[in-house]
Amino acid sequence: MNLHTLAKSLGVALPLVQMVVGLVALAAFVGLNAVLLVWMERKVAGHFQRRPGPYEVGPWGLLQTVADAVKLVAKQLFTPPGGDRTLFWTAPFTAFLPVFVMLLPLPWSHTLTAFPVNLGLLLILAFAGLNVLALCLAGWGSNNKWALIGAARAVAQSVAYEIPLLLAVLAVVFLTGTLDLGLIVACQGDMPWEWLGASQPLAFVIYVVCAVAETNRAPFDLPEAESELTAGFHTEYSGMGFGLFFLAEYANMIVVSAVATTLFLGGWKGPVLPGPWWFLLKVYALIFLIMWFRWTYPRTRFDQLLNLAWKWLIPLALVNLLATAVLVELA
Amino acid sequence: MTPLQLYQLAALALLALGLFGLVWRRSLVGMLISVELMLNGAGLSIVAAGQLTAADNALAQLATLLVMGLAAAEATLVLAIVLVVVKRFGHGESQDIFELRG
Amino acid sequence: MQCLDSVRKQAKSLWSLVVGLRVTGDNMLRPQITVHYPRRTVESLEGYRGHVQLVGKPGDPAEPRCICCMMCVNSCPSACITVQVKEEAPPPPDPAAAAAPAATAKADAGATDWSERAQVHGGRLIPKTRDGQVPPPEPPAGADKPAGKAPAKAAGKGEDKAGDKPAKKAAKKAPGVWSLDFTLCSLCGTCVAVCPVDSLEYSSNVYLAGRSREAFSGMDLLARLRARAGAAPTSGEVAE
Amino acid sequence: MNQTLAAQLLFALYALVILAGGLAAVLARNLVRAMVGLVMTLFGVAGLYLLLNTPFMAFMQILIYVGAVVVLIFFAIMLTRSPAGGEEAKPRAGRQALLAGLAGLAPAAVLGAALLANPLASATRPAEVELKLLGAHLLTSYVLAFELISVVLFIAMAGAVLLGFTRRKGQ
Repeated sequence: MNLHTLAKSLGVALPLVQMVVGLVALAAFVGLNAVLLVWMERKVAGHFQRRPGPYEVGPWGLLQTVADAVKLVAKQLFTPPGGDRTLFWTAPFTAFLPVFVMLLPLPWSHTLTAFPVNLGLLLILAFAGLNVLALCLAGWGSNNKWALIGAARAVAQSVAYEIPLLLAVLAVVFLTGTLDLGLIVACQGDMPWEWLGASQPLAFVIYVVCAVAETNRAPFDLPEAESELTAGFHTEYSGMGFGLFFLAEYANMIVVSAVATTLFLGGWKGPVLPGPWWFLLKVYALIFLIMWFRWTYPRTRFDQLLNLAWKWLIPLALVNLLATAVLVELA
Repeated sequence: MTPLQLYQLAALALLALGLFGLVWRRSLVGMLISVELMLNGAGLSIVAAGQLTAADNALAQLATLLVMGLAAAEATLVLAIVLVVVKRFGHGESQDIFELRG
Repeated sequence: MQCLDSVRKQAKSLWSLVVGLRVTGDNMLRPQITVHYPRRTVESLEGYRGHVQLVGKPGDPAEPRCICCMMCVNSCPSACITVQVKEEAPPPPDPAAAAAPAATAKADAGATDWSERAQVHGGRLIPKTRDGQVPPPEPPAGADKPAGKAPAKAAGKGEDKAGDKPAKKAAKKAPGVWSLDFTLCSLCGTCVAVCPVDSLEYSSNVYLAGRSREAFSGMDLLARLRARAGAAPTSGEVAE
Repeated sequence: MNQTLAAQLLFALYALVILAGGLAAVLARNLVRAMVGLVMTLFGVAGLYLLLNTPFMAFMQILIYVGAVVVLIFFAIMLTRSPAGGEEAKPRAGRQALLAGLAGLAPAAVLGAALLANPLASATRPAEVELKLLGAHLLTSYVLAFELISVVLFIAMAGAVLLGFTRRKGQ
């Protein structure tokens, strides 16, 4: 059925129908993707350590994550005594729900976008900030010192890394002159040397580093450093409370990788294959890179983490931005 | 009631809540939160006026952007002041901080 | 110049990140080194240090090489080895000499004099070599002194020293009881190291399991040796 | 569904969110809860911005306020070490409530009366301003304000660093 006729028969505006359909599709995608990514992470981890990873449950261990999900759902939901019950249970949803909003404006192909917004990039950046809030609430509501330290770290880290991230993204916006993700892709060509990553390599590197930090992935996973803080901000969460944080982490990985793909790697553009496949391929390649980082680099110390952001990434991003501005002005 | 009046009433509610909170709150951070409420009311009022009347839309949005910038600057400074006060007094509650009295 | 140096240093450290990625990437592409355990097991457990077990004589695998010198008993830091000389062994000149150290060995094992033990240690560890340890009629020269000393102290009797040498010449002492308290054993390997006749080795039994504590508090190593000698050598042996 | 009706319903929803959040922000005994109330209010206002057809303002609102200001407030709450309990939790005198209510309501009453007495003609369908136009304005006619705000931000940051800086021992 055509969306136009559906909208007409329901008597509502087309964008609304589009958005609802998009949201449902994205919800399905996020769920499926989390299962797939957790499996992929384990497999990747296994292969980096020269062991097979999960292989018992289902073909190639594919059902391992499903089994884990069932286990998580079946677990008792426990609220730590002395904690702030309301905030404690608000936090996982605050972490999880914005992800849908962030997935809405992503262009999967030439025509396939859940909700095309002309300020799509800004929308994603704005809602990305909510993740910190969720970590703060989780840490605070848990009434647990490790959780609170994790939350404090998350705040300091995300404040520090949001700046170079925005500056790196800004350089791309300077080049393309738009915040519409679809138009940004349209500015790039099919071949790798026509992508913005080729003309903005420094911005790309800075973006990737900041994205790893913003999604709290190793080697920047200090808010949940298990060797120091038990599990950081989600120490006290059981069952699906933890599950939602988990889902949010993997969905966030998708979002940052998809944004990087859109901004720097030519989005859905590529030879031979149709658009969505290229997009997915690039996104998963980036996610694989992030996992590769995780199994290569040891966790940084906190002062090193902040020094990296304030002393290296921000100045570099500023210089890059300035150079881009000059180039745009000259061209 | 026109839409403009509705928006302005919402903004007014924010202003009233902010003023109330500024008097009611005893800790510096609570006061900061109240001030943010008031600034939000101001922003909303300006944007509503710009969008719903014949006034320049762009000007209104720019003014609100500047208000947001000011709010960020103000929050930074208040954070620093709270830090200093806590260092000196051991807590951030306005009731016991007498030293500024003339 | 200093500025340039620091830039070079940073570039070098950045390059090390790439090297790290390459190392892990290489490892990812290499074949896996783990074994799908329940379906396959590793071929060789040579490096595995299981509980201590006795080594049979070359001719008679059911009989241990052990000469009851008590060095393992005395050097064990956890005092978890109990060795008693077999009663029916060809009698030494003075039957009491053989019986006495055997009787007291167990009681004494828990309360060994520390200074004495240090001597035994020091005297034994140096000359010990892995090869050329076929039990000769006479123990190696280095083993002579402590071998004589340790039982002497353990027995607390002077005549043992006299009875020791003829016992070795005339009839080798064989253990009647050789039990190991595995609940105390720390697997330090000192007993394996000090044994002058290489009668002790690590077992490669990775499936050691039992239902009660008692199964391990007095493991009868002689019985295990006989069981191994009787049965074909298997690795799937379970504690009694 | 009629678009005006939808807009009215959304307005009512956002106004409710704003009021509930604002009340929580002002009255909550626990400062972290007050902060959550503030976040609710900020989202309500962002929703109103969307209704006013200014999505840029809505996203900036979330980006700046929720992403930066609220995080700073959380920092401040953590640093004062009195988020729960402390003076905020003590009961207040009735006189204080009266005065605070007066402080809040008096200006609201005056302004509200003035507002209701003078209904201005208002457009029903606000136009969206193109982002490029905003940028052009910022760099041409309003460049002074733009530069001033950046200077203010810079000075605020420098001042904050200066205030928060503690000399290490032996330096």
